[in-house]
Amino acid sequence: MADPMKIRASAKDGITEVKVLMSHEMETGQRKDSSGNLVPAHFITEITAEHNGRQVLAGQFGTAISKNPYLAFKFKGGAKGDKLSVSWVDSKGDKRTDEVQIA
Amino acid sequence: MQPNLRTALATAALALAGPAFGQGSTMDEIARYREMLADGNPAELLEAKGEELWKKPRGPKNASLEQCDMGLGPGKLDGAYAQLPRYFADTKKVMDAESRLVHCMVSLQGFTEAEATKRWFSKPGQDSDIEALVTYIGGKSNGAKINVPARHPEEARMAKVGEYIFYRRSGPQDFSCAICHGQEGKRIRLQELGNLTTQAGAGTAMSTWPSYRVSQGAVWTMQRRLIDCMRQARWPEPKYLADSVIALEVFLQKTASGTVMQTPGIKR
Amino acid sequence: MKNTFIAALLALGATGIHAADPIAFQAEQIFRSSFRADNPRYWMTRLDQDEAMRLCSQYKDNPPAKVRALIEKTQQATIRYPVEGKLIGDWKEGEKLAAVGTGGHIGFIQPDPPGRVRGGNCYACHQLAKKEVAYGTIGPSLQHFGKLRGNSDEIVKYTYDKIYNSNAFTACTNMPRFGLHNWLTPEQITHIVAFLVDPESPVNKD
Amino acid sequence: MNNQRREILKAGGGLGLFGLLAAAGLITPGEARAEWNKAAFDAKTIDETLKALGATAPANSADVQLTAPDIAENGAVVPVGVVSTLAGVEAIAILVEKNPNPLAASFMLPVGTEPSVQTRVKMGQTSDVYALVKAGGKFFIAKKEIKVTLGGCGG
Repeated sequence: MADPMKIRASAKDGITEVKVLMSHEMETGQRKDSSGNLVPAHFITEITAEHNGRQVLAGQFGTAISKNPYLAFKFKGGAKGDKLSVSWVDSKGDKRTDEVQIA
Repeated sequence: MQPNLRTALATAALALAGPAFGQGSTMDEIARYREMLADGNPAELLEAKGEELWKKPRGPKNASLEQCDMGLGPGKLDGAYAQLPRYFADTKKVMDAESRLVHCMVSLQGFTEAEATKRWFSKPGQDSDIEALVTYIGGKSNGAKINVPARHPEEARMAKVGEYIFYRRSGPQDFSCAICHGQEGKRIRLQELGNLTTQAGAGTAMSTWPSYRVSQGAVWTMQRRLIDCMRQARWPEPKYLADSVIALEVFLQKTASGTVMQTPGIKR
Repeated sequence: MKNTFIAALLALGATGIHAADPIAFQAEQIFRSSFRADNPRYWMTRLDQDEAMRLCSQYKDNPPAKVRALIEKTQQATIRYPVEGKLIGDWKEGEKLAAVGTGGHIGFIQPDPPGRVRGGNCYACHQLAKKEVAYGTIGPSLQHFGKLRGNSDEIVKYTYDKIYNSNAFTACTNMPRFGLHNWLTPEQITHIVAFLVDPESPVNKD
Repeated sequence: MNNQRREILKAGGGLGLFGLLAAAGLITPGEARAEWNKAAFDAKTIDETLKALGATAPANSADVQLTAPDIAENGAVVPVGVVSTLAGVEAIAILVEKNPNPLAASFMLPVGTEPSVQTRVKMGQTSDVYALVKAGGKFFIAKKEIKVTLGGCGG
């Protein structure tokens, strides 16, 4: 199973800032292993974020996003203690959802 | 590490480096690159995983590592990394963080040494428990001062052995540690090289490991760092936890003593 | 040659480090014993030191004047030239060699993949062509090398010799002895010489 | 709400069914297998990518900013951010011209989400990097060259 994300969400002056680190190899499909065989592509394709159940971001990734992806964004609203969840799906169908309270 | 502190360090390094390199804008942009990476260090993912591994009962004895003595007493982890390597009376050896961790995995959890060290570094798609644990253990010294006075005769001996190895030249490029890390204000390509023979230089280097290396997509421990230096010198690799590597660590930590730990770092 | 060298060293009292220094003796043993027993023999030969390496290590790269002079003299005698005798090659080939930092890596963790090119890695330590901003400063800037020094026979020979065996001029310098170790062939060295002295090379033109 | 929903549907035109449905509140993440914009991510040139994103003739705009260092110390991790002062930003995409597939990421921004995203991309070599923004139904673009440098002891 995929390792947990690290999510930081903080509200200030009516804006919530979200910073996410995801644990993922983000294999491009172009790297060769030590025996010279191509390693198949394996990468996060979709990422979504919800604030109290309302979607605040929907993103799609290609293989060019760096290993252990980082994503930061901001949305209007959000208060300390509100729920903020982030979900991703990868090219093999693996998924991960993590939730934090806005600080 | 706190982003603002990281930025301040990068700026300070730049201020020092600028005139000597006469290439302000390039180094400015490199500093900006590093500043943008500082907030959101993927090593934090590993730090969290390391904490879980530390506390989880594992191995044939189904025990956690919480009673591991990293030098300050069983279970006392805060500031322990900053005071390693040190002499341990129970093993009668000078041990670094990694050799002590492996000792605990063997003695407390019942792993064989071979099992414990089988995956001492990660590869793409193959995580390393040791990397995660060392990142966690290192993080528990964040803010502590490096303190390796090497007063015990065995520690003092290892510091001298480390110094000898630091200056030892061989191989098809005539390398030693000192040729890159024995002078002030130099860089290799665009990477500043610390003068590891001074407190400031050794301090800057030693205080930021374990560190996430963006070029490798992995956290590197100090063992990995030093073993790879030898690979880059085009020598064969010393074995994991070899005394020569621990000796170099004692020499460098002794020189760096007094520097505040800022770990995990993030580097090229 | 070697015998004269050792005799001279004995006269200077510069040899016998291991006997004289117990820490050095122990350190050498600890260092040597830290490698896997199944390492191929040719890997392990990379840990062997010639007299110059041993002396440079002993004196932390700052040998006394007499030892320095001796090292420089013996190293000068090692320099070999290309069969045709031409010391200026193709600067375009030299430009490639100057940028390549790979090659020669051994071991079990990250050895070079088969066919990995071996270069001079000049940019790791030197500024050369203006367009390459990622240059190191361990060695002096060589930008406009030929423009500043010309390309007389003396300069060309000095440049070739310095790359072939840097210790012939400065004992215990940080610069590798590229020719002595066969890291670069004499022909490859002539290409780097061309990169440095040819007026058309970006080292001099830009 | 209806207007807003229509805007989101329009913005989602190049962004795949999953994003579109999720944005419209018809599905929640994890419920449905995502539909990823394969045509856009598989495209090999900037023009093909723009076409696959439905972004015909984007206008160069000073109101779109790409925040990134001029020089990257390593190409495996290059920090790139996009911010815009345009009103009604619906979508943002990041493209790296000289990568095998230029499209690195695309984001759909529901109403209330600020036009500001940061991520990190891989770059095989020095290249122009593009920030594409969709606002008020129109496309705007900005570019910046990022130099990728070789480092350290050489491999």
